Amino acid sequence: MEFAFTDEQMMIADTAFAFFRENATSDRTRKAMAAEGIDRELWSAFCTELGLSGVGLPEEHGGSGLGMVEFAIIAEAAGARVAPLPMLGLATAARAIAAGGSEAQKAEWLPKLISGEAIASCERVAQLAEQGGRLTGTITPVPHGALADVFVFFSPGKAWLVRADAPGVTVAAHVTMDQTRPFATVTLEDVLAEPLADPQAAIAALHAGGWICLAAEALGGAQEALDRTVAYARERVQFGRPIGSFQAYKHRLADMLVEIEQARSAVYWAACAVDEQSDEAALALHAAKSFCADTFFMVAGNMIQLHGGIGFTWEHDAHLFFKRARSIQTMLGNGSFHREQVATMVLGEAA
Amino acid sequence: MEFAFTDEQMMIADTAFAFFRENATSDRTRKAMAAEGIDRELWSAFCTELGLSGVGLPEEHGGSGLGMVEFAIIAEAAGARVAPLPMLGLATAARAIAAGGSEAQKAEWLPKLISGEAIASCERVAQLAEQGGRLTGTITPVPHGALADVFVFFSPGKAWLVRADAPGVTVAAHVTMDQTRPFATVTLEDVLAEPLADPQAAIAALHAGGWICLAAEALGGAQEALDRTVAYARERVQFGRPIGSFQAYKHRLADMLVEIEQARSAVYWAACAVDEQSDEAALALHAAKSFCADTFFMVAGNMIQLHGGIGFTWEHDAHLFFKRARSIQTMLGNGSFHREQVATMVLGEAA
Amino acid sequence: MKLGFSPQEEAFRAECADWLQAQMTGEFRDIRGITTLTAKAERRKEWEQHLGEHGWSCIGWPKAWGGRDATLAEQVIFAEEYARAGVPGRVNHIGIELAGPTILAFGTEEQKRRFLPGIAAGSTIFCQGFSEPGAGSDLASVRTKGRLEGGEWVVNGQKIWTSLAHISDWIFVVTRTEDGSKGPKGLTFLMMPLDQPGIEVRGITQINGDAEFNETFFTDARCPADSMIGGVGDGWKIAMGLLAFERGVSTLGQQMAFRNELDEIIAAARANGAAGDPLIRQRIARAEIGLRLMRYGALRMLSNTDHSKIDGAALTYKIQWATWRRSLGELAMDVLGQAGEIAEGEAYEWGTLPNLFLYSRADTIYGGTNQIQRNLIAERGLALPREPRGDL
Amino acid sequence: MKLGFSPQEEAFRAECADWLQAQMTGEFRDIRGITTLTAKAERRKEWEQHLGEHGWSCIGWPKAWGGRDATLAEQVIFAEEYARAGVPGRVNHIGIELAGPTILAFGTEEQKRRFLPGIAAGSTIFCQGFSEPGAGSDLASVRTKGRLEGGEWVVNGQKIWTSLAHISDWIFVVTRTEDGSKGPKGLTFLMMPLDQPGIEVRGITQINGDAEFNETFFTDARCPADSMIGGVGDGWKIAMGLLAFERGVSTLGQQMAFRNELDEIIAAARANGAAGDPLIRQRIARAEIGLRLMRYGALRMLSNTDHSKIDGAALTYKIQWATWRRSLGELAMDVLGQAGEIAEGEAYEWGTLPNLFLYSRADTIYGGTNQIQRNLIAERGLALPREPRGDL
Repeated sequence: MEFAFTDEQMMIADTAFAFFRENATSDRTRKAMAAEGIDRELWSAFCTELGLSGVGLPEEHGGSGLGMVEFAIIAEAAGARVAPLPMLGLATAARAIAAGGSEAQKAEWLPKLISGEAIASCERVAQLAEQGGRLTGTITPVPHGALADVFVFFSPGKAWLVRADAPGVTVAAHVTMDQTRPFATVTLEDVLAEPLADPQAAIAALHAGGWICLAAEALGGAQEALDRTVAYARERVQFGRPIGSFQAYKHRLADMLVEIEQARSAVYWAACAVDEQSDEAALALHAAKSFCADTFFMVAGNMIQLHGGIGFTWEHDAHLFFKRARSIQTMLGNGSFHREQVATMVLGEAA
Repeated sequence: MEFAFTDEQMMIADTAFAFFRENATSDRTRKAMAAEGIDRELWSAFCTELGLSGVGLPEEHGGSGLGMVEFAIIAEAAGARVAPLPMLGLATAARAIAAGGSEAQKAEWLPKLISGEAIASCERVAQLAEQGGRLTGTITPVPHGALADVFVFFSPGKAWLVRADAPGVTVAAHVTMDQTRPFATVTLEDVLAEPLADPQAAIAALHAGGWICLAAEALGGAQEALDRTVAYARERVQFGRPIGSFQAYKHRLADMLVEIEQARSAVYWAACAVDEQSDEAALALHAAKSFCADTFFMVAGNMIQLHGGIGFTWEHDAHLFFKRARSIQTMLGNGSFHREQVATMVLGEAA
Repeated sequence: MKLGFSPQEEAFRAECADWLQAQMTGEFRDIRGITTLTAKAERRKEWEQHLGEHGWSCIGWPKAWGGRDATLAEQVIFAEEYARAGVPGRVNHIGIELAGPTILAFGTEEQKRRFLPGIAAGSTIFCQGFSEPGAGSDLASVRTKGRLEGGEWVVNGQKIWTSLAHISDWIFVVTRTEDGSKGPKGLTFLMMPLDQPGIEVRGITQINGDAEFNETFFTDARCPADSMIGGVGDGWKIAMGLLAFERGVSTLGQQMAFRNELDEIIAAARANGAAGDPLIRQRIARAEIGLRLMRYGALRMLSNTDHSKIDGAALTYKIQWATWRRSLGELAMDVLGQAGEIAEGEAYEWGTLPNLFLYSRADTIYGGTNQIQRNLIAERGLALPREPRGDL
Repeated sequence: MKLGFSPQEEAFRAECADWLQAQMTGEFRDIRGITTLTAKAERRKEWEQHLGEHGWSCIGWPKAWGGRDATLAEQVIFAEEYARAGVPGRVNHIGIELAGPTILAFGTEEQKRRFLPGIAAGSTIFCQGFSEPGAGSDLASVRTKGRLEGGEWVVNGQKIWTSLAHISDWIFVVTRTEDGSKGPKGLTFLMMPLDQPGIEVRGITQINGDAEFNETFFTDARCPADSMIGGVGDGWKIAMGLLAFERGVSTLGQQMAFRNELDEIIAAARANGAAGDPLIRQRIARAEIGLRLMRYGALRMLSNTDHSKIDGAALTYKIQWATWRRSLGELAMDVLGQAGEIAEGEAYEWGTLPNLFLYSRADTIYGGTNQIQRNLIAERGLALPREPRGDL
């Protein structure tokens, strides 16, 4: 029992944080926001030069093994820079294929996803007609939907792999509040879909991966938002004093740290519980997703507030954190959904 | 349209606040708490010397007319001292009799209740067997149940008057968290009950009276709790400074005032809406009860916190406010009940 | 204490409603329902003039200056009907609600004659120049300089958060006119025409993609010597007087805009099923209660005729509405779900509710942050020790 | 990073559980499930001695002094099983968790020999004398005076909030031993026997009707010169070292008591139907999540072997649990409804949940109020400017 990073985990953290700090700059992010919403050059460097895109994916298909703890470290580092990257698809679709795909599906897609040649996206489907292995219906909103080469769609007990270039697939990109992870609507009309061999395993893997990815991004974003606000509080003078010397301001920052420390425990508890296949894993995942999303939203809102006027300008980065925080809150189940799952675990089903 | 006190209302406020400030002292309250939970001498002085017990009750039965605004002023003043008085029975049972009782019931009870000779109590009944004008069942918790001379019990569409000395009535007093308004359990075994002539009118009157009484008490209690905490903040020195000079402490007090000012609007809006039979009255009552109870609880909790160690001793009065606040929160419907009523008004019934 | 309206007042309500609805279904139907302050600026200037022509521009002003000497109740009624008819916010609200009343209270007869008719007629649009970069909420640390030169004031410096400066005609600015003075001393209140070579206005894009606010640069900008309100060095006093008008009847119009926003949330919740969620129901009830209490708080504040005494309701009003509205924005998004994060068109432009969510983050900042408001409440309302200034 | 326990550790868990459960169903079944710190004090002193006899009194201490040199995992396991078995809190927790470790860290060999065996054996019960009336959270303004006289320390003054002083044998006190010194300078850390004519202990009744806390008066109270820990004037340093132990393994035992409280709420909600209320369900889920995060926060803090560095998890722990538990008390009452406001018996004595509600108001005050905690977090954790002391 040792709830601290190993030396290897420390090294991964140092590498990932340094990489994103250097490369995922505000300028590059804003360029991506104004264009398609992904910094493809950054993604390519992450996948090839850094070589961390295979963390948590099987070695026989180009992955580097390791587990969710290591993946969470990377997602935290990317989240700290609100990096416009298709990390979530790697956390959901790629993991679904690895856990529930056929050998052929794994062999075709995992190397491409790990090398960055292909981008994956994943979404739950509400209503979908399935006939003779062909799907018809509309799925929205799909994160990175307009940029994906391959989709994993799922509904309870079922999961399919759909190629973006398959006949009958239409994609409409949306202007999205969080421009660093744009949505699209995907329409399928009699589209050939390949069912995943083990949909249960695939769905469990994409949920664990997705929830941890979002929770870790939220943790990274929240910590960075706090750090930048603390730096501002030390510098900025009002009424003849650094604003960080005003007690109410200090206490607000302290409250942010209190939440972030809990969010940190939540992310690594959940990641570790998944890796160790602990009985607590399900509870930990719901806890991490809901708690970290709330923390990030609270912290990012405070980041705007504590920067004063400059905080709500387009020019300042605060809104990037704020919009990402909002988007994480609703993605893959909102806070009350996840808390209701926890309630069901401790109280039983609602009457 | 003039949302300010008239000169007459100002005079009532001055009289009532001065009376309770002078007479409802901590010493007397603590004596009452250790005994039966009512300061009977104070009640008698309030009813006879002060002569304000008839406010909002019909003149032909010893009342002094006027309306809920004037009653709210008095309840606010009593609440400010957490006075151990059967004010609530006057707000509920007496009003129910006045609005829905027969002429004989009014003539018998109202003069006695207004003069303080008799004490009234009122409670909703959940399960009660009614047979040939006789009631059997258990009602709990009944505020001032062990001290009442007459009860008004009600359930949807029905309301009865029950004499405490009627054969078959048994009362068990409880040690109650808020010792300034103790509960009892009342057991009826084949007890002769007099139905009120117009139960709908009685129930509407006791709800309006009860909710306004509790909301106004809460307002008075909250304002007094704030005032005492502000006084302490100016006096008490820590770290070489008055604690009221610490910004975080100041801001907490400011937040308390923000809520209290809204609570003040709520109480007098509701009272005025009832007096003017406005369409808004129902919404205003639910708003006032829920908002003022929450405000008082928040402020009383802060009163303890901002007094530090002394704040959670028995010796200091903070706990009287805190316990009264808790008790107001649950009495006559808790906050989520009242908000759900408001939601139904604006959104329609829940699915 | 009386909340109801008299039959005469109800008749006035009908008159307002009839006229406003007629405009919004007739000549000005193209501006009905706009919720931002920037859209269709030119048409909205025409609307200002139309209001002026028909005597509805500033009903609370004295009749002599284009108003109607309207009672409080009448002003309440007009504000309610204005919003109920879906009329967009006033692009000249600074002129009508701040500049005009300030000139009425502190200006000379000559200044009244010069400015008030234009404001009342909707032909003189005013904006406000208080904040400066690096000063934010700290009005006393103004650094923009003014000096008298050849019968004119010459101003140099920079203002920020000058809302709607890009469509305004005049700006009032607080300038430091005494060299070496500090804090609230040595400040002077000037009114300057914006259309001159010495003034440059640059838009500031906000987080919602809109640009209501501006930076305004003064480089030897000029105005006549008698464009000063009060005397040299009276700037702080005038500015404080002006800010008091912010808590006036205009709050009621603002509240009616909030009413429309809340109604839109209620409609959305009914439409998409969120109205069945007990958590959402509680939050909508809280929002409804909060809005009602804001109304009655404002009426209490306005009914308090002893304006020499700052009362609690007035002191707490700003933080109350700003915080309420920020929560409303979060509620709106939670009702909409992910649909709220997708724009309708191809530009980064937002419908009423997502825009409310984004824009309301500014509400708790401009006009004195929530932190500044709490200082004011604690120091003025509760007589607690003042927060000391530093000397950096 | 590893959260699971090894087979050896699981075997240790079984050993703890077996022994503790055997005691709580056997000889000590009369104290099982007590949740206050004051009830059945004499029997609980016997329990302390029983723990000592069987080597379970202070398993984290060195073997040489009665401990077991237990690993972190073993201490976690023992704390969990202790609470799971329904064993009441330690009446000598100050001795075991604060006084003992302080003597181990800062005491002389002679002091270790004098005090540690008694603490380990459960025969020397310690309490803590830090706070003073008028000083509250401000330890640096201690006024209780100590002076050396004839080879003894002579102490005069008053301490307050001395938890359990009425059943303790020794008290450690911070005294001002240098005349005219101010703040953290000139303080000395002394250990004094309570049973002497110079010390009087008076109970302070709390809002729950219980009296765990005391005022302790010192009038020429005496202790030997070598009852001082550290040197003359080292009092501040020793006191700060001692407070760091408060964030040690003992937090895990406390958490298990919280677990029992939350479980009781869950059982009550299931029994009375509150478990069907979606609002209550959300709050119970939040409480469950908060408790789990407290556990993993504590494990993170304890796994951080670089104790020279104050980490965020350790700094934020106090406010986190105190605030969580205060909310838990409110949740408990909302689950119980009005039934929670009625005592079971005829005295003003409360069952676990109402008592939690009342007592938890003290959690955010003692041991440094939430306000003080936020100062510490901001100043030590975030390196923000220090709150200035005044000179009153």
